[in-house]
Formats: sequence, structure tokens, C-alpha cells
Amino acid sequence: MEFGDILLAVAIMLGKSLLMLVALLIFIAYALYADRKVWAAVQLRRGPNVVGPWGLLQSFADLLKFVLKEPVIPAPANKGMFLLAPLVMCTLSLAAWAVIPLNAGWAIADINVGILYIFAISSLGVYGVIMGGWASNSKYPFLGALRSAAQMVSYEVSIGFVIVTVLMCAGTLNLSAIVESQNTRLGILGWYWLPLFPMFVVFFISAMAETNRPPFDLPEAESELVAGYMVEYSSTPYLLFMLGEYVAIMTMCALGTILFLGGWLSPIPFAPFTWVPGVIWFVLKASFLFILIAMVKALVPRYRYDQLMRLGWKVFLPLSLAMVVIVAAVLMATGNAPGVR
Amino acid sequence: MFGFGILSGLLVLPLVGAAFILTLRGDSEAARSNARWAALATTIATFILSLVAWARFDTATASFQLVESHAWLTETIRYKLGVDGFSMPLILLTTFLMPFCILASWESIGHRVKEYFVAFLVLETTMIGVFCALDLVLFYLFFEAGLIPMFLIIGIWGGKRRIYASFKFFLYTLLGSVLMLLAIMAMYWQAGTTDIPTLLAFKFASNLQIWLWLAFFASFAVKMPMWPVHTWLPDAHVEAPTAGSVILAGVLLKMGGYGFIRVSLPMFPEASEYFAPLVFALSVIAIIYTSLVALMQEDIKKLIAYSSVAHMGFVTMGLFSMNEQGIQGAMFTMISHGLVSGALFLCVGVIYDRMHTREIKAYGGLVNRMPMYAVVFLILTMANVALPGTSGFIGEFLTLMGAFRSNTWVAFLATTGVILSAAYALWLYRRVVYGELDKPALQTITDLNRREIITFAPLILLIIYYGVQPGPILDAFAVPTESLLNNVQAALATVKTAAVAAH
Amino acid sequence: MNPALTIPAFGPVLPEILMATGALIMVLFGAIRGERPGYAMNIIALALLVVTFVAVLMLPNERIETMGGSFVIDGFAKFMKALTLIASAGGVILSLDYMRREGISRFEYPILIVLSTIGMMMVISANDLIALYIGLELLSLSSYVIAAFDRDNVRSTEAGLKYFVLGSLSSGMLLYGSSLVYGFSGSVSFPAIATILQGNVGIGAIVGLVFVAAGIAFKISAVPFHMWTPDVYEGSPTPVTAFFAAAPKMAGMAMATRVFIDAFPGILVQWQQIIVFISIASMALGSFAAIGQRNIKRLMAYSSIGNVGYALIGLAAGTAEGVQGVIVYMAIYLAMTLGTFAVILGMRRGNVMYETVEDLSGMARTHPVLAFCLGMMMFSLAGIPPLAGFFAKFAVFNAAIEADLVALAIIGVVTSVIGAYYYLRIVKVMYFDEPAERYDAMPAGVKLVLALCSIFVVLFGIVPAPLVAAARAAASSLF
Amino acid sequence: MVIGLGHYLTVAAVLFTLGVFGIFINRKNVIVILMSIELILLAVNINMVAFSTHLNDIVGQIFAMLILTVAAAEAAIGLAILVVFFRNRGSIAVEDVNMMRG
Amino acid sequence: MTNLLADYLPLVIFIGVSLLIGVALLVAPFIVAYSRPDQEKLSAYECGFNAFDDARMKFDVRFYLVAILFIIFDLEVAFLFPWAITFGNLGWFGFISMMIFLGVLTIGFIYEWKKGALEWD
Repeated sequence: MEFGDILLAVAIMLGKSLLMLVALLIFIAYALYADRKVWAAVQLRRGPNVVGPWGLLQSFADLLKFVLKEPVIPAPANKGMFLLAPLVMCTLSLAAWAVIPLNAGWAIADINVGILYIFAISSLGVYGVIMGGWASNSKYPFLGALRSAAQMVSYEVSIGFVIVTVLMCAGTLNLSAIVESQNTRLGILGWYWLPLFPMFVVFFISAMAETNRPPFDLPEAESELVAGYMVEYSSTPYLLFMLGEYVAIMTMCALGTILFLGGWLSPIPFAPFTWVPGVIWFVLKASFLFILIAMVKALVPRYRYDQLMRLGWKVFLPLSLAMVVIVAAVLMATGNAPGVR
Repeated sequence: MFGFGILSGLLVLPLVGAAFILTLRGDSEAARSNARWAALATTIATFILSLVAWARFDTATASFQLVESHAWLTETIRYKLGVDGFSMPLILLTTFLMPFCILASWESIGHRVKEYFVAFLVLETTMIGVFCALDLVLFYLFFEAGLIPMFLIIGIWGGKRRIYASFKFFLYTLLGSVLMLLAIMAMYWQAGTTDIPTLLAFKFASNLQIWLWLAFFASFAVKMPMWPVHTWLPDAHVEAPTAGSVILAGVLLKMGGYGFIRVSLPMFPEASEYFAPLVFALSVIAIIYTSLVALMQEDIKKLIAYSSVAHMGFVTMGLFSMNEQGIQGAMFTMISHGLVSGALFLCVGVIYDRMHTREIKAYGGLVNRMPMYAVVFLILTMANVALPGTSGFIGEFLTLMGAFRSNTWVAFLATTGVILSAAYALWLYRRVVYGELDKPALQTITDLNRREIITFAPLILLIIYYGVQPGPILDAFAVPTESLLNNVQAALATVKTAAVAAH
Repeated sequence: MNPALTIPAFGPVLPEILMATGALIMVLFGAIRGERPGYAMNIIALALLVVTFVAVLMLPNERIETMGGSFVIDGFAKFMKALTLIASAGGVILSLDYMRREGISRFEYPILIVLSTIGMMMVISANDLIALYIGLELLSLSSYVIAAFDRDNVRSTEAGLKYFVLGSLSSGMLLYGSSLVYGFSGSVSFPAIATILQGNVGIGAIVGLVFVAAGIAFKISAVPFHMWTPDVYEGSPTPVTAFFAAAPKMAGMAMATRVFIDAFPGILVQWQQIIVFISIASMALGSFAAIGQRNIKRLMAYSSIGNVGYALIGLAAGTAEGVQGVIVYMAIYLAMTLGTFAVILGMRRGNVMYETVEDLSGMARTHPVLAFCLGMMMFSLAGIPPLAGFFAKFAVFNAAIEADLVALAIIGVVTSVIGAYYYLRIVKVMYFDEPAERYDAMPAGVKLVLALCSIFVVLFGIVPAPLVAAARAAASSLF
Repeated sequence: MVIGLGHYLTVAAVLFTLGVFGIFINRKNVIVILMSIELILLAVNINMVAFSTHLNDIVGQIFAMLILTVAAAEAAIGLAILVVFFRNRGSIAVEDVNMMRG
Repeated sequence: MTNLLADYLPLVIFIGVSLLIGVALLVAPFIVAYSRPDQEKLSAYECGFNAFDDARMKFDVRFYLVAILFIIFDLEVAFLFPWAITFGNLGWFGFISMMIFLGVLTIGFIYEWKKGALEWD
């Protein structure tokens, strides 16, 4: 390959990445807005409604506000690590999106171990939390970081098992292929949410816990620990944490879509629905999941920490482990087990 | 029964006695007395059994007799026992001395009596084992095993510096003999067997012989002991209890000499010839130097110990003169020295038990209160000096004759040792027995009691008997000596012919 | 069906499977039963060890590879496994009373012993680097925990920590070596490595070999990788020390033998130098460093270092006789070390354990039988005939002489004389010194172990042939 | 520049050396030792995977996988022991791991 | 090699771009925002009190337990991943093997449960 060709290819990749990220961030800006609106609606409030028409520009105003805020780095903090933590958190969350296929072939990097990549990179998010809590050199962030980390890793195990059950059905680690494996004539009924319904539920709840979403937002519970590991943060470092969190939530929604809801596939497998571009379906499904999460935040009271840990270790873990065995056994017995034959 | 013979019986009998003593309960006076009697009975029974063996022994042949052989460690390393003219007298010496040791310890050992006799009986087994083993590994096993009981005897029932002495004894002899162990392994590697009769016929390569000889020499020289590795002996003797000294001087030292006869000379004839000058030199130094040292001693036991070293010098000298007189003389000296030095230590034990000191200065004029003791001591001193008419004379005379035939200068120098030995022995006698009885502590000293007389009588009789009638002992090893020398000469001749042929 | 995944023969692995199943059942049983006093778990563990022992004895004698060639049994493996199981059983028996009286009797202890025994058995039978590593780690990880088992005792935990740090380092070195060996030979399987590495091999494989040797030396506590031993031996609870001195040594020597003889026979010249060096250094250090020790457990640590040096003489020979020597040596060492620790465990008055050499003083009068047994152990360790230790040394030195390693043998005997000094010192303290107070009566289990070991050590000389012949048969299965 | 086997091996060797030195030179904190151990295992894994690719043989990667697992178990046990040690000694400074000497 | 590059170069570029965005956001306020730190602002937050005691304090050992549990089970998952997509290929033997593996871990899990490692209070 010529050097020029390589340069061109790299430029194209750059462009695609930029496009993807900008789209994602804008989408998240509105997801945030939606989140607040849903919450407000449940509480019979109006929610953000001042900036722009119906408050549509609220998120951008927030961004501006954060950028113009005074960045305070506490004196006892470990400065390098203090600033690195949010960067790690945010970058890692964003990075997960490199492998998410929005449509057939619409992934920045359609690698063959995509699910592994997501699993790995989302695990790394814990580092951001721990670093932030540690670097602040203050008690509340430290405790908050610990609790947050413990919670994140606890639910990660269940998510792992859930993913394994899907993988056993799909027989591949490639995200696009997982979506394609759900492409049957049954449409919405052929997606994995139906046969693996318990796992879908576990996934959904674990996803919230994993991303510290209410009702599992113990680490940042305002009343208890102020804002968890982020107590000492202000300005854009704080923004990066929040951004990272929301990106992680979106990642989980996307992942749920891919694993259980057939990704970009149309729920009804014939025209005219198949004419609708896949990306629309994808966004719709992800948004659906997000709205669900937003509703849960508004509707379900917060868990106590011990309840939360018990749920993760004593309910979800055995349940998902058992499901792995059952699914494997069923697949073996029916001769549907994956593998190169 | 099971093919085990009389020699196995000799080995097992003391062990049975030891086991019996171990089963005695309690530490009452009765139990102690039982232990003493049991030990005495065992040793006497062993002695009788050895006499039976002696009766069955045929002095007319050089081959091994009363042989028994069983598979043991491997098929080639066997439990093989047997005796010939060299070992039989030494076995008799051992079993003969043991009852006296027990008697000598009758009252002088007051604490831990049972253990004491057990240790002695075990020691007897190992000593007999050394002399009748016909497998080198078995030989080594008994050779070394004796260290354990002896270590305990010196260490537990010894004198003030007993711990130092016991460690020195143990480590010195161990260091010497482990090299022998390696040599045994090397022989096994070369010959594929450790069977002594087979090895006697095996020809080792010349350069290998040198190394093997040196390794064995390291062990035997320490055990003998030869100058300059003799330093453990005075310490061990001084600190050991009387019976321990008797056994040490009487039997344990003979193992080295026996080893030379059994292994070094016949198996490594070339090396023996090569190193003979070295041995001569060391022997002469031992005879003269240790005699001089003996002159300077203030401690009776130490003096006798050094005299033992000197006598062992005669033994090695005789052995390596490699002629009939020399070897027979060496053998005879060993037997005689076994009796004489054993008796001498018993003698020292007698006054030590009364006075609890071995300082020459503490005594003097004993003849006044202990006439009988003076007589006994006189006879033994004479025997030690090798006065004609005692057994000591025959041995020393023969070795000197052998040495003379081999190397005049050696004989000449060794003879000065005889004079020196007369000097220190008689001077010792003068200082201890003659003179005025002016030490207040000695005023109440008593003469020999009945037990002591019973102990000394047979020894003295034997010493004098063999002094005038050495035939029975000399006959025992005459034939094997001849056969040994023949083999050695034959081996040396082959080498020389080969060397000549090579030129 | 993938041909690589045909079902392997499970017969040869049966002892391990039995042990593993048993261990799992014990975990379950213990977890459900909870923390209750009593010996139940120990008894189960013992029964398990016995059953496995029988299973090992019933294995066939010929060489069988299974599990895709990563697991092998032969006469050698069988013999060493039997030894290991005996050692582990000894470790359990010795701990019965101790753990209860120290108040650290928890059901995990026998389980951990069983687990580490499985590791040992795997190590003995490992036929490739992966199986070796996994087995070794199972062994080590359980051992670390056992060392720190008295978790409220700072010395025990420190022992565990030291053992862990240095043990992990050694695993790391072993692994690094394994990776190089794998890279430069292209295989992890011992037979394959043996065929590829012949004669003059590249520097990479040699470096790998050196690192593997270092890792193994660490595990068997050979100089210069011995520094953890004294501390761990001193700090660990005494029955644990007994276990460490016995069982892992068996497995470690078996591992060393298997790795060097099975995987690197083609480059014997290269590794022989390493082993000779390690052996000499171990013997020398074991002899000299022990002299100044007051703590008897620490002294035994140095003693074990020295003993490993002697056993390595046999390995250095690299011949069937040498391996036979190693086996005989380890078998006898097992009896000596268990017996010695049995006596050490008997040194207790009330709630205090005594551990210094001086505390033995005059034992010959207060406890004549105990003193006699320990005295015999010491003489045996010093290699004095007719005790068993002599035959052990005889076996290895003989092999060295036959392999023309005379210098090694000479250094060996000289150090053994030096070593005899400190063994004698213990005898001296017991027999020559004034008696101290009596110790409490020995628990029955400890008595049993002591009795068996003493009988073995004292009377071995009478019928040595069965063990020697069995060792020969076992050794010949490697060649 | 083509990155070949040699480069991987060099990196691994450097990491390995760093790990070993980290254990022996480090005089501060036991945690650092634990990290050094992980570093060593990491170096080994780099070796394994590099060789595996080079030899076109999957075994090396399987080995690496197992090493990862065991490394995790090792770290867990190491930390557990460290915790009990800390509870008894009140410190995890290397110089305080000194109850037994000699 | 080129294949690998084609697969993973976009990934690297994507991560680079996200990093860039993060850095840009992070740096922005330091350039544009008003900044006047004082001692009170820079002290650690402690509900209005002055901070007492070091913040690097001992914490509950259960966090550490959770970490260990996580390691164990996450590794289990790591082993399950490759198996899950090929176990049909491995046949019943592969299936049973993995079930034994899971069984062993389950026993460990039961042990932890019974030992109270999963209790938070």
C-alpha cells in the first residue's frame, strides 16, 4: 500500500470516528434532557424548559456553564491523578463505542472479539472511579469510590454470565454477527430477549447497577455521601465523570439492544418495515431502553447498600450461573450448540 | 536355622542382653544390680560363644571360615560374615575384655546404669561386627556404628571435659571414615561388588589404588591413631570412664590395624608399597615423639594414652614392613596391647575410684598401703615396656625385626622408642607407687578388693602366658599372613613384569 | 467431533480425581457443618489420604500418558506419590492435637493439606510445562495459606507473607524459564522438548533452563534460593513446619527429577553443572549455617536445606542409580524429618511450646524414650550407620561416584561431617546436660508417628532391600 | 521498522528484570512487591504470546490464559495474607517484616 | 499483520479521538474560566468541619473480599467466553468438563456464602 493511501485511510477513519463521537455526544445531550423530563413528568414537574424551545438546549447550556466554572483542585490531592481520573473514565466510556454496530457494517471497528472488547473496556471504568476517590485525598470520595467500585465489580460478574448465555446462542464474539444470528423470520419473537427473558431482566438491572444508576446510585447518593467519589470535583473534571457515566449508560442500552433486541433489525421482518434504515431501529430500541432506565430512576426507591450487594451476589450470580448451565444443556440436548462443524 | 550361624549369634547376643536391660523398669538399686548382672552374664555368654567359634576354627587354612551370607542391601551388597586367622583372635580379644569392662564399671558407674550397660553391649556388637564382616559396606557399617555408643559413653559418664572429648572423638573418626566410605563406593563401582573375598582377588588400577589407599588410610590412621591425627585419643582416654578407656585402647584402636591388614595391604599392594615409606616415617615419629610427650604428662591416663599411640606406631611399622615377622609382630602387638593397655587403664581406674583424681602428683608411696596393687601395676608396667617374659616383648621384638629387614634406619629409630617407653613407664611407676606416702588424702587408701583381684588375675596370667608361650596366637595368623604376603608379592611382581615389558 | 477431544483415559488420574472429589466434598461438608470442634474433618482427610494411597498403589507400573500427554504415570510417579501421601498424612496426624490446643483448629486446615497434596501429585505426574505449573501453584498457594494458618500470630503471618513473596517470585522465574524453553524448543511437552533440545542448543534455551532450575531450586529450598526456608519454618505452626519439611520436599525433588531427566536429557552436561553447584552450595550452607542456630525449627530448616543438597547429588549424577538414590534419600529423609518434628511437637508444658535447642536439655533423663528416638533421628541425619540416614547417603554418594562426580561426593561427605556437629549438639544437650522440667505427655497421634518413624530409622538397616529394590524399579521407569 | 520476536522478548526481559529488582531493591512497601510479582507474570505472558505467534502454535496462548488465572488467585491469596499480617503487625513496610532473623 | 492492522487501527484512532475530546474538555476551563483559589476552597471537603485525621484510612476488609470474589468469578467468565462459542464443537466431553469446572466454582461459592463472605452486615 502506498503511503498516501494509508494517510487517506487514516483520514477517513478519523472522520468517521469524529462523526460517531459527535453524534453520540449530541444524542447523549438529549438523552440527558429526556432523563430529566421523564423524572420531572413522573413527579408532576415540568423539568428543564427555559433554555431554548421547551428547554431543548438545556444540556448545551450546562456544558457551557461547566466550562466556565472555576476548576478547583484540592490542596491535599494528588494533582496528576486527580485530573487523570475523569479523563480515564470519560475516554474509556467513549472508547467502547468503537465496536458498536449501528447498522449492518456500521461499526468503526468491526473486530471479531467485539463483545470481549466492550466487556474489557467497561471493566476498566472502575479504575477511573478508584483513581478519582484516591487522588482526592479526602474521606468521602475515598469511601464513595470504594463502594462504587465494589458495586460495579459485583454486577459485572452477572453481566458476564448473561453475555455468556447470549454467546452460547449466537456462537460468535462479533457484535454484528450476534445481531445477524437473531435475524430470523420470527422478527421480534426471534430475538434473544424472549428465550433468555430472565437473563434480559438480569442484564437490565445489572446494567443500572453497573453504571451506578438509580436505584443503585449508592455511591453518589446525594443525601448520604454527597456525590461519592466526585465530591472534590468541579468544572469540567466533574463534567467528564458525569459524561462518562451517561456514555456508559448508553453503552449498556446499546449492548442490550444488540444482545437481546436484535440490534438494527426490524421487529417485523417484512416490507415496509425492512425499508426503514437499521440505524433508526437501533436508535429507537436503545432509546426505549434508556427511557425504561429513566422511568426506573423516577419510580423505584433507592436500595440500601447491603440489599444491593445481596441482590448481586446472592440472587443474580447464582441465577445467571444456573442459566448458563441450563442454556448450555438445552443447546447441547437439542443439537443447537454453536461451533464449527 | 535360616542359615544364620555362630557369628550372627555373636552379633545378636549382646543386643539381646541390651534389649533385656532396656526392659528393666525403674531406677532402684535392685534394677541397677539386675542390669549389672545381666550385662555380665551377657558378656560372659558371648565370650563362651566366641570360644565355641574358636574351637570350630581351623588355623591351618587362610580362607574364611564360619561364613554366612544373605542378600541384604542389594544382591551384590550382602550380609556376609566370616573369620580368618586375622580376625578370630581380635574377636576373642573383644569378647574376653568385655566382662572385665563390666566388672570395672560395677561400682564406678553410679548414675544411668542401665543406659551405660546397654551402650556397652551395643558397642560390643559393633566391634565384633567389624572383625567378622566380609562385605565392605557391612564393615563400614559396624566400623561407624561404634561411634554412637562410644560417643555416649564418653559424653555421659566421662570426666570434666567429656563433651569436648566426645565431640572430638566423634568428628575426627567420622571425618576419617567418610572418605573410606567414598573409597568403598569407588571399589564397588570398579569391581561391581563389595564382597571382601572377591575384592581380595580383584586388581585395581595403579593410580586408582593410590587414591583408594589414601582414603582408607585417612580412616584407619585416625582410628589407629597415627601421628599427627592422634590428638583425639588422649582427650578421649582421659575423659572416658575406665571401662570406656579399656575398650578404646583394647579394641577400638585395633580396628585401624585390622583394616590395614584386611583392606589396604591385600587389596592395594602397589599403593601400600608406594606409601610404605610414608607410613614408616609417621610410625617412627609416632613412636619417638609421643613417647617424649608421654614423658611430660601429669595425668596418668594421658600418659598411658600417649604410650598407646607409640605402640600403635610399632603396629603400623610392622604392617608396612610387609614381611612375615613384621605382620605377625603387628598382629601380636595388637593383641598384647589390647590386654596390657586394657589392664593398665583398669589399674588407673582402681585408684581413680578411690581418689577421684588422675594427677600423678596426687599420688606417691602407694606401695605402703597397697602392696598387691603395686605388684599388679609393676607387672603391667613391665609388659608395657615390653620386658621379655611379657606378651609385649614378643610383639615389639617381631615388629622391630620385620622393620629391620625392610629398613634398617626405621628399626634403629624405633628402637630408641623402646628405651623412651621404658623411661616414661618406669618413671610413672616411681612417682605413683614408690616414695613416701606423705599425701594426707592417701592415708586411708585401701588395697585391691576381691572383685578387682578377680578382674586382674586372668589378665595378668594371660599377659605372662603369652609372653612365654606366644605360639597359640602366632599360629592363628601364620597361615593367613603367608597367604597375604604371597598375594602381595605376586601382585607386585606382575606390576613389575608389566613395567619391564613396557620398556 | 474434534479428534483432540477424544475422552482421555481416567484410570491413571484416578488417585487425583479421588483426592479432588474428596476435597470438594470436604469443603461442602465443612461449609454446611460450620465451625464445630472435633476431629471429623481431619479424620475424613486421613481416610481420603489412605484411600488415595491405596489407589496409587494399585496403579499399573508401566509408563502411561494421558490427558493429551500432559499427565504421565510410571513407577517413579507411583513411588513418589506414595511418599507424598505418607508425608501429608503425617502432617495431618501431627496437627490433630496441636491445632486444638492452640485454638486454631479450623476445618480448612485438612482441606488445604489435601489440596496441596493434589498439587504435589500433579507436579509429580506432570508431563508438560503447563501441568507442572498448575500443579505447582496449587501446591504453593495452599502452602502459603497453611503457613499463615495461625492468623492471629504475627510470626505465622509473617512466615506466610515471606513464603508467599518468595514463592511467587520463584513461580515467576520458573514461568519465565518455561516461556523461554517453550519458545526455543517449540513445545511444552517434556518428551517433545527432550527430542528437540539435544547437544549444543542455543543460549535462549539454556537461559530458560537456568530459570527453570532456579524456580525449582526455590521450591525445594536449595541454595542460593533458600532464604525463605528458615523464616518460614520458624514462623509457621510446628505441625505445618513438619508438613513443609516433608511433603513438598518429596514433590519438589520428584519434580526436579522429572523435569531434568525427562525434559532435558539431551543437555545433561549443561544442567549437571547447575545441579552440582546448587548441591554443593546447599550442603555447605546447610552444614555451616545450622551450627549457630538456637531455635530447633530453624535448625531443622537448615538441615532440610542440607538434605536437599544431598538428595540433589543423586540428581546431578543423572543416571538411573542417581534417581534411585534420590528416591531412597527422600524416603528416608521423610521418616527422619517427621520423627524429629514429632519430638519437637512433644516439647510442650501447659500452653507453651518450647522451641530452642536448650529446651531439650537433659531429656534423656526426663523422657528417655523420646530422647532416644530424637537421638537416633539426629545420628541418622548425620548419616551414621546402621541408621537409615546412612543408607540414604550411601545411595546418593554411590551414584555420584559411579557418575564420576568424585569431587562432589568428597565435598558431600566433608559437609556431612560438619553437619554431624550440630546434630551431635542436640544429642549432647539431651544426653549430657542437666535435665530441665518434664514436658507434658505426648498426644497419641504424635506418639504413633514418632514410633513408626523411629522403628523405620533404627531398624531400616536390617532389611533395607525392599525399599532399595522398589526405588530401583521406580528409577528405572524414567530411563 | 518491523517489530519482531526479538523486540517482544526484550520488552519482556526488561519487565521481568524490573519485577525482580522491584522485589529485592524495594525497601518500602509490601504492596510494591505484589505489584512486582504481577509484573513478572506479565513479562512471562508477553513472552508466551510472542512465542505463540512466532511459532504459530496456540499452546502458548493457552498457557498465558492459565497464567492469568493463577496470577489472579495468587494475588488474592497474597493480599489475604498481607491483610492478616497487617492486622497483627500494624504495618506493611518491608522493614517491619522482621520478626524472624538469623 | 495487515489484517490485524485493518481491524484494530480504527479502534486506536477512535480511542485517540475520544481522548482528544476528553482532554479538550478537561483543559478548557483552565484556559477560559475564572480562577482564584484560596485556602478554604482548596481544603478537603468534610461537611464543613476542618479535616481531621488522614484520609488514607483503613477501610472495611469486605471491600477487599468483594474484589477477590470478583477476580475469581470474572476469570470464570473469561474461561467461559471461548468455550461458549465453540462448545458444540467440543461435544459432550467438553460440555461435561465445563460443567465440572463450574461445579467446582459453585462449591467454592457455597463455601463463601456459608462462611459469610457475602454478608454485608
